[in-house]
Amino acid sequence: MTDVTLQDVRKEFDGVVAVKNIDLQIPDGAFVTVVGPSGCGKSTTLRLIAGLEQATEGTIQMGNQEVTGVEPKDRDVSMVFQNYALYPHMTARRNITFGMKSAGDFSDEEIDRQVEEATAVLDIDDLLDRKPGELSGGERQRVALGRALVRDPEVFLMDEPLSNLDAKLRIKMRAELAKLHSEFETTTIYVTHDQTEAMTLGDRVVVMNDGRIQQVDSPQRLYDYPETRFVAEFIGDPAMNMLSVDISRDGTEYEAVGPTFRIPLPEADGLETAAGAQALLGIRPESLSVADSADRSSFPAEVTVTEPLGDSLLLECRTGDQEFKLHAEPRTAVEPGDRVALTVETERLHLFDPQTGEAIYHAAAAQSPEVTSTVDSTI
Amino acid sequence: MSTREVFTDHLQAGVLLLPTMVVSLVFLYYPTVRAVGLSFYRASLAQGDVFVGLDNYRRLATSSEYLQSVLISVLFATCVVVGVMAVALCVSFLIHEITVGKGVYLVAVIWPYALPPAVAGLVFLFIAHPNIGIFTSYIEALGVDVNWFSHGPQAFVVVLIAAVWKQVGYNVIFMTAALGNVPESLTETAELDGVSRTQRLLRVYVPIISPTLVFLVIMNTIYGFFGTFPMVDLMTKGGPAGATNILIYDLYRTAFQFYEFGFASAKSVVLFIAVGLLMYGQFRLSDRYAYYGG
Amino acid sequence: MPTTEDNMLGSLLTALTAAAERSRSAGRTTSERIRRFETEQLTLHVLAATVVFLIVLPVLIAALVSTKRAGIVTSIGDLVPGGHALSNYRRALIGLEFWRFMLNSFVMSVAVVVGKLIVSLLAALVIVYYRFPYKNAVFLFILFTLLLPVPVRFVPLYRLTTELGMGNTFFAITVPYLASATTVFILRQHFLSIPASLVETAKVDGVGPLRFLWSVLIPMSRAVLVGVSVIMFVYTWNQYLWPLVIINAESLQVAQVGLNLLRGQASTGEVAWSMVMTGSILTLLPPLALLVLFRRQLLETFTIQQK
Amino acid sequence: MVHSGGGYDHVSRRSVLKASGAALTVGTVGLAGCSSSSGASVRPVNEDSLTIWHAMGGTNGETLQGLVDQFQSETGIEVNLVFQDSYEGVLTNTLSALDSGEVPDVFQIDSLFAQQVLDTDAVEPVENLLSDDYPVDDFLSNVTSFFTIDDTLTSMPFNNSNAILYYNRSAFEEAGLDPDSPPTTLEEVRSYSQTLVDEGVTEAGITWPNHVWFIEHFYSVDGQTLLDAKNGHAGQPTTMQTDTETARSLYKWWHEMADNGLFSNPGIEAWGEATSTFLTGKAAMLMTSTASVTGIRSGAEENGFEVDNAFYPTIDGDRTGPVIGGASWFVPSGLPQERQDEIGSFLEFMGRPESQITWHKGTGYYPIRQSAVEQLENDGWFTENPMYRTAFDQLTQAENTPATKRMLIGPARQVQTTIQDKSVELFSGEVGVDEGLSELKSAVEEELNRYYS
Repeated sequence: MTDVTLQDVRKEFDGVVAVKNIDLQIPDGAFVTVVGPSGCGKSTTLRLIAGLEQATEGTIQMGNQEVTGVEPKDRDVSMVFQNYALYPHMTARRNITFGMKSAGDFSDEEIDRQVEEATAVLDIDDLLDRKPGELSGGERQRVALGRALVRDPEVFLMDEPLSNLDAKLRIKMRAELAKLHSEFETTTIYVTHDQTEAMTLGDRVVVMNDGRIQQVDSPQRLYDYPETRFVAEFIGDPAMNMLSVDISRDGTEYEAVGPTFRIPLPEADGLETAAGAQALLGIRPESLSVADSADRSSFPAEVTVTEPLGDSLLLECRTGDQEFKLHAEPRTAVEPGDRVALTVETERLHLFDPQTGEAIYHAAAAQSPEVTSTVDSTI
Repeated sequence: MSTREVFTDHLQAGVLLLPTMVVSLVFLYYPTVRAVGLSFYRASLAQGDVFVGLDNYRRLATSSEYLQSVLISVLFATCVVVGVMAVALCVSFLIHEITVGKGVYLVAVIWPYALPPAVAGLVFLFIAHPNIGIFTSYIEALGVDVNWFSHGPQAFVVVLIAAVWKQVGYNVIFMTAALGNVPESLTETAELDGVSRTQRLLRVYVPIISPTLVFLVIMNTIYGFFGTFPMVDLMTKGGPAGATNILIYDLYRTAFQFYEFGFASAKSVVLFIAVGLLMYGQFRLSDRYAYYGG
Repeated sequence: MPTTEDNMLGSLLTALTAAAERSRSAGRTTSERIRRFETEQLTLHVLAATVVFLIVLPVLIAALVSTKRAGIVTSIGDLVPGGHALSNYRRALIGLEFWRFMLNSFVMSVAVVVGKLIVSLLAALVIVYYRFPYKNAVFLFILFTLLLPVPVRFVPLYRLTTELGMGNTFFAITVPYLASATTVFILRQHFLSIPASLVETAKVDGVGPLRFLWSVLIPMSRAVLVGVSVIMFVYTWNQYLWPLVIINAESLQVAQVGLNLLRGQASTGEVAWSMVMTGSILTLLPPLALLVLFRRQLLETFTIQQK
Repeated sequence: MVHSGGGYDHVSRRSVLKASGAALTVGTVGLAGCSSSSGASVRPVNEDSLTIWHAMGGTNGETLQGLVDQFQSETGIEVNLVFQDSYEGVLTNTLSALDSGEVPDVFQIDSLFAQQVLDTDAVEPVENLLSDDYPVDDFLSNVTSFFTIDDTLTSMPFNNSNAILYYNRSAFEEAGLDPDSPPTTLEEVRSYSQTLVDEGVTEAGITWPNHVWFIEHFYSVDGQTLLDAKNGHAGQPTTMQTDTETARSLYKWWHEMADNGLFSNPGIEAWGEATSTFLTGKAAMLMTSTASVTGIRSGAEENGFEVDNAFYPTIDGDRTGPVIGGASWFVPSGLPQERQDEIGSFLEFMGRPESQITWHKGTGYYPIRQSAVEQLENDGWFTENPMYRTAFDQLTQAENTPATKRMLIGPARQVQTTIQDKSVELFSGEVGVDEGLSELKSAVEEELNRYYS
């Protein structure tokens, strides 16, 4: 177990910048998930940590040691791949032991002991003599995990390890991975494009886009205090609604003014600077609801599409030329074309700079956002 | 962003590449360069080399015999390519259309791929022999005077048949594979539309498998130019009257019958340039077709 | 080869089922369609059988002649098999020492196959799994040799080999063949189809390149390696021009050229067509056997080559 | 170049003509400039045994091996007999060996290629290797005259033959022809052939391989040289004698024979095919080497007909004599004296009457020693084997003129190929006789000119 620190790390491939000078500190024993759309640089970052790629600039440290130019095998990391990366011609047992034996750092007894331990945990003792072709997807994933586990590495690196599994199995494995981590407490860096996976697994979630780290935070803070428009829209499904508004000030009263609505903004940091300018108003779908009657914070909208989801009714609405989604109570009697009044939970509003996309205001300003690019090990 | 290029030790890479590089340099590149050098000499065995400048090339340019050889080669290679591919396409389509026992037919048809060209030449020399050939008397009964030891066009045709016979199997291998990859839905659509078998082959399959066909045109051209040497050597020795004197045989004769190494080198150089241009042209062609085939 | 047989049975079964299914589906419409389908198939089978017959015929004749004494067949009636098969093959192999040519060809082919495999595997390993400067140039350097087949360079190659004192030696008919752009290319294509994560796992686990080659790549490339080996064997076995010019000692001569020697001492007028056909059949057998035994791997490999 | 014992006095014709006085120097310089490996030193392929390259396949090879075995057991000198496919094979290998300096001790060169080997200036006249008392005058002069250049025996004749007419007696009888009076002229060959074909006895009248040797025979039998400068024996030839009655008659006849289906063409240099055509009864007459007597006799027996032979047909009745064919033993120069002595004893052994008799009986090639011939006569060999008698008579009855010495030229292979290729065009009628002959003439001139320029 060790901590991992990336300082000003940059990676270019033939002039294309994949990772743009990122800083990241991962504390000992943490489970950090890295999430972002494909091509955002998350896999490259993982591979830089593994040593499969060499950074163009910057340094990587593990523990107190700088590992920037060090061979992967000397970094004491294990990696689990999306497609399991099992050798098809070897039995599960040989797959698990092949790397260890090649490295030559382990005695045979040690290997046997480790295999026994790991396979017991993963419940794959019965599968050891089968080849990957005779295993199901989940079983293969377990064998791949077993291979990573037996080496008892300082850091686990996982590159979308669950993506090839079907939805149900994915949820099951997710829980098992969480359990495994709580058991072994090995520093784990987990790359995924699936925000749910990122949120459910990570102590800390790193959101990346376009080669940059957008935000590093605990899952809930990431949801509640997105620092950029990108994070706000990336985390949460359906995505946060963005409405173009003008911020008007009347004494200490602030309002977000759209063509058809005026929404009061509770006092919090950032409002003062935003006043008088244009902004993007971020409202999560669950912060909107169909009002019984119009009041000061409600505004009219036209329903364009209704999608009954069972536990809620997803409405797509339009006001003026702006569209947005919201979750209504299930069994609400609305039809496309109906006009409704919507109320806003004003405590959950966000404002973003329309140019830079940076957050300028969170209505719920109880806690100040943490410092970017660090993960506090004390939760 | 995954990569296979995980090993970075340049020295190791160099050492591992060394055998290929050394053999390529010594036995492939160096002789080619040497051929160019030698082509400016009058060179033979055991008689000393004399620098003669462009004499050999001048001789090439003015030799009607060489010109004939060029024409014969081009004609021969063209006939080989067309003949082989036409036959192979029919055979492959036939096998493709058969539902039961495909595998057996396939093996029974592709085996000449393994047939040594020298054997093909000797066997054909024997069965098509103008005097003792098994079919000679039957063909002559039809009024054709089988006389290909004296008659140029006949010799050309006989060697051509032998060459086609040997090469069809190789083509069938690729064509059946390509036909097998044509989506079943296309066949079914064509059948529902009432397209006839022949139309289906020409209008549906041929365009789809055209990348394979282009590849085969390249391979067959090379075969037509070089691979048929043993047949020519064993059946006609380039004759009669140069009717089968393809470039490679002409080159062999210049070098190892007449020991005119300098002149032969000039012929090699011309051949090398021709092969280069041909390959270049055909790669361009296949590039164009690559889009078509997807 | 139980696997091959299984496979043949397998494909036969698949074909049968497919046919049955087709006729069932046809039956749903009209029985007339079944009949038409069956007649069509019958016609196709007759055609295919004819094609096979025509393609096999020349070698069939050769095989028949190899069982006869004088070996002159001037009409179809002469094609009755003779009773001299055993004595002909014995005379060719032992009496005329054709076994020696066969052995030379065999040793040459095996040496070239093994040498080429090693050389090409190393080169393909580097080209796919190493990162180093001028890599594309190196690959082009190898690919460019496709433009330099033996026929365009055998004249200077002859001079070079004799100058090296290697004319008329085993060296001359093996080493110049060892670099093979085709083999490197096929192996490269195959390696590229193996998931990158395998080598990445190996790298992270500290598995070295040679161990990766030996324990992972080679076992995973078995079919392709068998396929290219067959291709290389057939190619080498069938070589004619180069051995013809570089080898003149009978003791080193290969089967392709040796065949001509079976025609006898021509100027003394010995006619030995049955010997020539016997030799032809003998020369055909090894590559043919490989083709039949390993056709599955061969076909698989050819599909890679074409890309 | 190390010349042993100062006995080296042969200088090639080319050298003489190029630099009359300093011929040896020219030769040496020429070789030294040849290639890096040559000229340094000459060493045998194998230090421990004599290496002999030859082109005798089949039963002839076995007979040769028998002789060599005998030589080994008599002298204790190890001999490594290496068969090299064909005369062309031996030639290629020899030239390349002389180039590299690693040489066989003895090599068998087709008489056609003799000059090409001499032109390397790297061979030792065998006369220098034979002991002084070796009875050189016992050789048949008709044979040795070809191999003697500037009064020096350059190579040791060994397997020599000429071409002769074989005919199918049974077919002759069936066609109503007298088997005891075979055709002697082209005209007779034609009329016999016509009868044979008309009677439906055979498909064609006559066959022979398209090899320059037969053209050489037609010329020499008619007393003509093929090339000027006495077929190359008196300097560098410059042209082919095509503007002659001999040439015109020959090709006119040949074309008519082919045109009327009387001549069966077995192909270029197709010795085996020609014999096979004859033995299978496709043609009733065959022209081929006298060395084929044994094979043809047994072949005829197998195919159930009676065979006989007769002199090579003349163009018009006048007969000078055949040219000799076959090969001789050459020896590289520059080998150590001890080695040369061993080679000398090998050559002497091969030339002695007993060996010659064994060789003749085993193969059909001429015995080249007068005493061997006498021995055979006394044993009644020729009476028992009249076909050998005919072959031998054809040789001994020949006049010894420039015409009966076959051509001796450097570009022999080129000229040979040119003549053979052009002959096909001529007899198949692709080109008219006069036109074809003049094309042939200029093509040969071009080859000669290029080589000697």
